Amino acid sequence: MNLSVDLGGLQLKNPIMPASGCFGFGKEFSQFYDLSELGAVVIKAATGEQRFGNPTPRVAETPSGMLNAIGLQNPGVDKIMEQELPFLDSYDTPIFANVAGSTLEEYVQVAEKLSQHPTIKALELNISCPNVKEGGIQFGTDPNLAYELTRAVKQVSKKPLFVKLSPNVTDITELARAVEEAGADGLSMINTLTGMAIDKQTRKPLIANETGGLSGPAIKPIAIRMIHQVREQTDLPIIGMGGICTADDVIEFLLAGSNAVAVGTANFHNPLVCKEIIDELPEALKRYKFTSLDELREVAVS
Amino acid sequence: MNLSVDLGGLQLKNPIMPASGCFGFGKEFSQFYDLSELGAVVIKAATGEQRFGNPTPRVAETPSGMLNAIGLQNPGVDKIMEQELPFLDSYDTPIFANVAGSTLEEYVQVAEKLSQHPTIKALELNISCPNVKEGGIQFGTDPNLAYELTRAVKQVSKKPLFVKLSPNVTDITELARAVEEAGADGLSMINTLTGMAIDKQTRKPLIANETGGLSGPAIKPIAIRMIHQVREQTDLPIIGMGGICTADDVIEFLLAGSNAVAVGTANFHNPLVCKEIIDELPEALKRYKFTSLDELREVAVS
Amino acid sequence: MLQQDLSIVSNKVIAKDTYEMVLEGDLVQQIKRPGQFIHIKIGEGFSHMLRRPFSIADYSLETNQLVIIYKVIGEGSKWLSKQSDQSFINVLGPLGNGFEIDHLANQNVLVVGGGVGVPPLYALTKQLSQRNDVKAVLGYQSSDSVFYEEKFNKYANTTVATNDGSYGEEGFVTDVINQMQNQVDYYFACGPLIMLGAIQLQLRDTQGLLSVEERMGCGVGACFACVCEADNEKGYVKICQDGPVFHSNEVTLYESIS
Amino acid sequence: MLQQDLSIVSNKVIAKDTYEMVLEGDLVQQIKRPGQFIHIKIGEGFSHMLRRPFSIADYSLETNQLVIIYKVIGEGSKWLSKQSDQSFINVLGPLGNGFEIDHLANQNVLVVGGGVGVPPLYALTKQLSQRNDVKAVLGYQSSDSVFYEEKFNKYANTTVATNDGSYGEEGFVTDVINQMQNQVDYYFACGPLIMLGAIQLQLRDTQGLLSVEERMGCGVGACFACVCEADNEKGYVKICQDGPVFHSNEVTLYESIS
Ligand SMILES: Cc1cc2nc3c(=O)[nH]c(=O)nc-3n(C[C@H](O)[C@H](O)[C@H](O)COP(=O)(O)OP(=O)(O)OC[C@H]3O[C@@H](n4cnc5c(N)ncnc54)[C@H](O)[C@@H]3O)c2cc1C
Ligand SMILES: Cc1cc2nc3c(=O)[nH]c(=O)nc-3n(C[C@H](O)[C@H](O)[C@H](O)COP(=O)(O)OP(=O)(O)OC[C@H]3O[C@@H](n4cnc5c(N)ncnc54)[C@H](O)[C@@H]3O)c2cc1C
Ligand SMILES: Cc1cc2nc3c(=O)[nH]c(=O)nc-3n(C[C@H](O)[C@H](O)[C@H](O)COP(=O)(O)O)c2cc1C
Ligand SMILES: Cc1cc2nc3c(=O)[nH]c(=O)nc-3n(C[C@H](O)[C@H](O)[C@H](O)COP(=O)(O)O)c2cc1C
Ligand code: FES
Ligand code: FES
Repeated sequence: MNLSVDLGGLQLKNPIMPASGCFGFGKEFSQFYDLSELGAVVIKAATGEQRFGNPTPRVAETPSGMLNAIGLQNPGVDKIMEQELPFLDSYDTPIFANVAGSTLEEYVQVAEKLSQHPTIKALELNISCPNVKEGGIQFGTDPNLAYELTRAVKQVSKKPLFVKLSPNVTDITELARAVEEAGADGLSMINTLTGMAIDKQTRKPLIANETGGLSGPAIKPIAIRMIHQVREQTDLPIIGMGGICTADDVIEFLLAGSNAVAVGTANFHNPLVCKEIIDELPEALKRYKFTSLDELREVAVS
Repeated sequence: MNLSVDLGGLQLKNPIMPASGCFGFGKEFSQFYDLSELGAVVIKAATGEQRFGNPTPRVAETPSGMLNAIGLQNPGVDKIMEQELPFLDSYDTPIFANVAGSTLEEYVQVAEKLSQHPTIKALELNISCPNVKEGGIQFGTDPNLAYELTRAVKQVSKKPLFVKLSPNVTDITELARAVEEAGADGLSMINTLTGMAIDKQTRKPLIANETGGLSGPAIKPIAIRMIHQVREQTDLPIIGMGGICTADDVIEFLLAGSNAVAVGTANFHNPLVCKEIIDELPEALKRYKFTSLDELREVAVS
Repeated sequence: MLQQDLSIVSNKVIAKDTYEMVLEGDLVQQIKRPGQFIHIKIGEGFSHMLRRPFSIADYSLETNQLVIIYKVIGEGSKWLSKQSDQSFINVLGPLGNGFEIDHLANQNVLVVGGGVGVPPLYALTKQLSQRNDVKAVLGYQSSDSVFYEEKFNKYANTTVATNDGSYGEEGFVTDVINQMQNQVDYYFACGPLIMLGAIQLQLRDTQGLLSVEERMGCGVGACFACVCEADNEKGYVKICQDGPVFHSNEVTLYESIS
Repeated sequence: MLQQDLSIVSNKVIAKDTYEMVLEGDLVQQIKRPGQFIHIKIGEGFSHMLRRPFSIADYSLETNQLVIIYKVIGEGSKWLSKQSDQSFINVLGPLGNGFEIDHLANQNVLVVGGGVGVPPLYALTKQLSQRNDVKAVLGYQSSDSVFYEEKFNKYANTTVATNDGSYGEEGFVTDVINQMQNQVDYYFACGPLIMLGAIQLQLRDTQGLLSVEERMGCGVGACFACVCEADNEKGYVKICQDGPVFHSNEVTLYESIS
């Protein structure tokens, strides 16, 4: 079965990609399978300068999910381009860069640099990271800020721009509309929900940063709802994510209105999950009587 | 161990009560244990007139949680007072009434009637039901509407008023502050998060209403975070809820800043859960080296 | 109504994707009549918050055992199918009211079941046959999904139909009923909503009892998940508490399926 | 590095809340040295999204087996303790670099373990003892939590300390080290952060290798969950990938615990 999809002008072999922050820069997972099998790879967030992130512990398990507060640790955009991208260049799959920052200027600077790099085929604008003090989530919860940031980034980049939306909002369609008006070429949704867990032994939050982002199957119903809501308002391509673990989950996300999907937390559960989902997708589609991905997209819930 | 708590002037035997909508009017669960063992009972939402609720299916399981879209089905406030409250009156535990409506007027009318009934010891104002077309969640996501509604209800009721907050908002502290200023005597949090699940076989939402409210352990980290955030801003008593299944969970909610807790979805998993938690709480407190509930509240994460 | 760990006496495949599980425990003593059901806790811990309802297919107060027959559909029934003998599962039940049959004697009774709607009709047929003349029409997908035909045959004149004609009559149970000559005084049906609606319409001049399914929360009448519109004072019934068996003129199913 | 279902050869209590599990499978062939660890999938389905890291306590390329020793702490280790022989668990490993010991010969070596920090030191001690003189100091809560003393005794001059003095010396491993006369050329330590920090400080003039714990996500170096500040070019190390064993002057633990 032909699994290829057109995602905002990019041609992907299949609709499956690892989600930003859950796959590093690909090197570790390349020990498990050939990254060329992936529809795309979204690399870890890049900021203007090197960041050391939050104190540890940074992760905690929760029922059918996990909290993380990595805090955008990364070597900075220049070192990423120098040290990480050459490795990825050897694979036959489009690389999406995830762009983060504390100020509009930093976002713009990072986006400009990455968009000029030949290995990078698209940008994902991370306006929804709940785990840093500045930037991140503010841009993702205020439609005006989101609009301005998206516009500013569009002005310095010709590569397709996916804006990654935060679920920590009263009305996600408002944000989706704002970034669409600002020129976004697509949407990524959802980022994590802000959560917290308390260690009863120490009587302190389990995550040193106190709060962290909730991901995994626990948030899947929220992701499906939000994607469906946004799909009713826009034709922009959507990369859906939030708790995907199986080919069945992928079908559910496509039915909700996603054009492609990203798999995050499940990579920790099973490092082979993306490859296994790609291998199983044709069977799963047949099980639900779909003869093609196109046919599925036509019946997507609306 | 003395488990009694003072909740906004009401004296409870212990901090455990079933959550509204998950315990009906108590009759069914009274077949499993003596309701007098409970700290309190929160009954199902009452509206001005009888409501038939949403089409079925109304519930669906999700990872470590469930969706529901009952749609406030209830016989109406008059019939509830006539047919349901007399039964509860025979138990030695305070009864909280959950007040719902489509309009400010309806809320006020229901609250006024219930607050005059001798069996009702406190009101829980449900401004956060995501499963009805009108009212409910609008009042819960707009601080101005929440303020006005709370004020209006306070004017007709002398019983302690707990306002039940919706987690489907960008900043829950804003709502908490609004209802506190309007005179709320306490807060209940959290209601369900709006979610959706799609049946891959029928290609339609599993819940006939399309979206439903997500509850259960899946949302616990979000509840804990929100209670903690709100606790930092107010001294109002908080009834914490969202995924509580065990005495350990109760301790986590108390550490986050709750004064008492409500148990919802877990009643479906184990109809004896409230009683079992009450029985196990002293042991659990000792395991974490608490000699009393007061001591726990003093170290609550702040 | 109890919540109790019942021990698994046996758990075996009896047709395609279909299992028969025998459970033992004191809860069995509370079963009043055929058509009641049990609500089973799934998995370890709290990853599955909703129990799964299954009809009591057979029971014996002497042996303290009950039987359920279930089809593997999704996560819950898959988990059930992997539980081994001698282990325990947590059961809430017996729930619901089941089939009232005390008033029936010397009648021509028709029992109609479709797929996993067949199980509750087995204990029913056994009991009905003591005082009535029972005909059973059982519908299945195809030959490999047929189960309990011989068991029914002991107590009732049984016709099996399969959708694809690979066994017994070809077609739906309604086709078989269409061709029946005898007069039916009373009928009982359990199966998919669409089948129940069709039979309710087909036999609208006959009295009958229908066992209805709906997704459930509490299973005990507290959550209002499982309501169904009804011709009564309240305007609705709760399937778990007031049912799952209803009189054919109490609930109108063929409307809700059109 | 592989993801593989290993079969459980045995799983038994060896001290209070402490189990020894023997696993068998081809993944064992990839183990390079003591101190590496495996990352174990917990539960059925997707209710537990994070694996649990456990040190390889012993291994044999001949028998294709490895041993882990684990304490029941929370949901994951509790689940592990309930798994029975002949069943399988999903393992990701071997992970990390373990203890480099090829350069050590004819040295006075000290091995210090606390509680569930003891396991990785067992295979280490076995290997070290082939060419060095090994002293082991093992600290436990109290007498009922002591395990593997005799096994260590075969390869090292072993002192056991318990916090409450109910067995061996009373006090912490640092108290025992304080009283030691012999000169130590090189040391190895694994245990709670607070113990490692204390030893790092106490033996700051001696070279050593520390095995460090941190909550983990991926276990393979991709998620940056398990970083620790370090004196190197990057300013940090990833415990899962660069460790879990570090040179004592690479990571500064006693600062992070004060
Ligand atoms: C009163 C009653 C009696 C039943 N008796 C039997 C029986 O004897 N044999 C049998 O095989 N099946 C019976 N069913 C249907 C059975 O409950 C479902 O097949 C089963 O719950 C599916 O669970 P699952 O986890 O495998 O499927 P999933 O699809 O994973 O289940 C997810 C959720 O949907 C619910 N659900 C799915 N299908 C149904 C359904 N058809 N009816 C109600 N809830 C559903 C589940 O209970 C669960 O909450 C009965 C249902 C009811 C209401
Ligand atoms: C490299 C390494 C080697 C280890 N070797 C051993 C060993 O040989 N024997 C042993 O008993 N324990 C060992 N541990 C600790 C062991 O991983 C934890 O005790 C275990 O994960 C607890 O899981 P749980 O589900 O029982 O506890 P829970 O508290 O329910 O676990 C919840 C989450 O916290 C994490 N977590 C809890 N405690 C720790 C901890 N101390 N370190 C890291 N993560 C933790 C879990 O992995 C899980 O993600 C090791 C840890 C690391 C990092
Ligand atoms: C450990 C971890 C790190 C993450 N880092 C990033 C990041 O750097 N940038 C980003 O946009 N999203 C990041 N995310 C969010 C994921 O990309 C994804 O949106 C979210 O986890 C939901 O998908 P999942 O449930 O499949 O994990 C991170 C998530 C996790 C769990
Ligand atoms: C089936 C169902 C019905 C509910 N009905 C109501 C209701 O009538 N009024 C209300 O305020 N909350 C209602 N709730 C929300 C619960 O009271 C509670 O806030 C929420 O479920 C989170 O707690 P839990 O995770 O313990 O279930 C309902 C929840 C469920 C699952
Ligand atoms: S399932 Fe709760 S009322 Fe029927
Ligand atoms: S656990 Fe992911 S980098 Fe170490």
